[in-house]
Amino acid sequence: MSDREIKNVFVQGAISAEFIARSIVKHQSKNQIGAHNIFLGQVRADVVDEKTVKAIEYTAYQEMANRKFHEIREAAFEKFDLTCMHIYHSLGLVKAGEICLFVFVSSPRRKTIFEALEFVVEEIKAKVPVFGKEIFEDSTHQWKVNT
Amino acid sequence: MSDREIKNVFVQGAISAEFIARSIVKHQSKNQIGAHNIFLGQVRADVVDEKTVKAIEYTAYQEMANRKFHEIREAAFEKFDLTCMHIYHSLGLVKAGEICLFVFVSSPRRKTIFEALEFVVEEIKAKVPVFGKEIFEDSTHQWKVNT
Amino acid sequence: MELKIKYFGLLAEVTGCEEESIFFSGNSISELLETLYTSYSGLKDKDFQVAQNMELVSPEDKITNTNIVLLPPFAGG
Amino acid sequence: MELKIKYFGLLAEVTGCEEESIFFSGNSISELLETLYTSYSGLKDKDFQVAQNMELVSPEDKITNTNIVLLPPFAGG
Repeated sequence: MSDREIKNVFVQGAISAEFIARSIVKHQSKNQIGAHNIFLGQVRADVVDEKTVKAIEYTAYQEMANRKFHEIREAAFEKFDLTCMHIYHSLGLVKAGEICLFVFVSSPRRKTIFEALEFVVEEIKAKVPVFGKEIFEDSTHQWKVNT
Repeated sequence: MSDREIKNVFVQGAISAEFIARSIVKHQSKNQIGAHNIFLGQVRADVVDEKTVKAIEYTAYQEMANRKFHEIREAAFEKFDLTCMHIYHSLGLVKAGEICLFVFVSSPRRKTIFEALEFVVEEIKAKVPVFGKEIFEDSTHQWKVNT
Repeated sequence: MELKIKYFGLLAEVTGCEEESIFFSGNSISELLETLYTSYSGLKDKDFQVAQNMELVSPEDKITNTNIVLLPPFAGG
Repeated sequence: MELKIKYFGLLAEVTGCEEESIFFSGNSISELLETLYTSYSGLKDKDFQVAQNMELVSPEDKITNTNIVLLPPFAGG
């Protein structure tokens, strides 16, 4: 584990395309980067028993979640030749079609980033205590479970 | 091979972050999408014999290239469960730090998109007749070769 | 000793609270769970994990912190 | 027959032109390459591929189109 400090990964509400664009622009001064790989998780309007999901309300055990995000970051830098990595996750209400997870990895060369991004996303899904309440159009709900 | 028409993948000059953001926004009405994966190729300021690359000038055998991009698209839709896919490649001058390739795949579920994106990017690198003249700060050049 | 128990998501619906203090005289996580099942029988058939010191723990682990957190299945991303 | 030959990238630098028409009486790609090597000896030690009908072809393939394209190594992305 390095000395890098634990950052807050959470943002309130959906992650906007403008936010993503600004992140991309910030990396254009890093001239040694040759390849970026971006994962975006988007809330699906799933249909369950004829009811459609209209939003997910995210909560988290934030202190542990940020620590887990940090451990995943450190493990990824250890395993893969990355120039940088950024992770953002929503808290609160995110509507169907909106983005709730943004993972951004960059490297001088492309080969490493595909594997790195998949590693990071799978680790997030498995290890980070984030909870999702799927809210249907009639205001009933069910709890999302990652598969 | 399906009936989908052959599109023009090429754009003049660098691909902007705003263009990428607009592509993301367009997919927010597709409520069955749960995961996006984006690859961005960025021009590296490589140093060769103490000279730094300041830009790449891209040319292509455009007719064949668009046909190859189309075949790669069709093969990816055949192999993977994708909702949509978009490919854009620059022609002409792209400066170091700017983006020259944008590949965007989307699917209801995440598992398939990592493999799909890597497949598409590797196929592009191997099969599409695009040529890159790496221009150094002193205006000399060398020809880029994919590895 | 007095423990502070936190419940997230579905589990807070089952217990009707997000956080509570309880007096507990046992040693292990499994003993604590038996105590909680007595108060909230609805917890028994729920799928959840227990965290202590921001790490997941097993039923046989000893209690080493006065803050214990019950976590329903993860749903990030 | 008259063939139109296109040269891309580095190859256009070697030949000094991007496109030319030549009269050619052979049948195969390899025979055409021998002819081109006579005009442009610098082509011989270059790494390139040949396309016909927008597909890559081998030296032993027959010429079936009056447009033949010489492609240097790909550098997309």
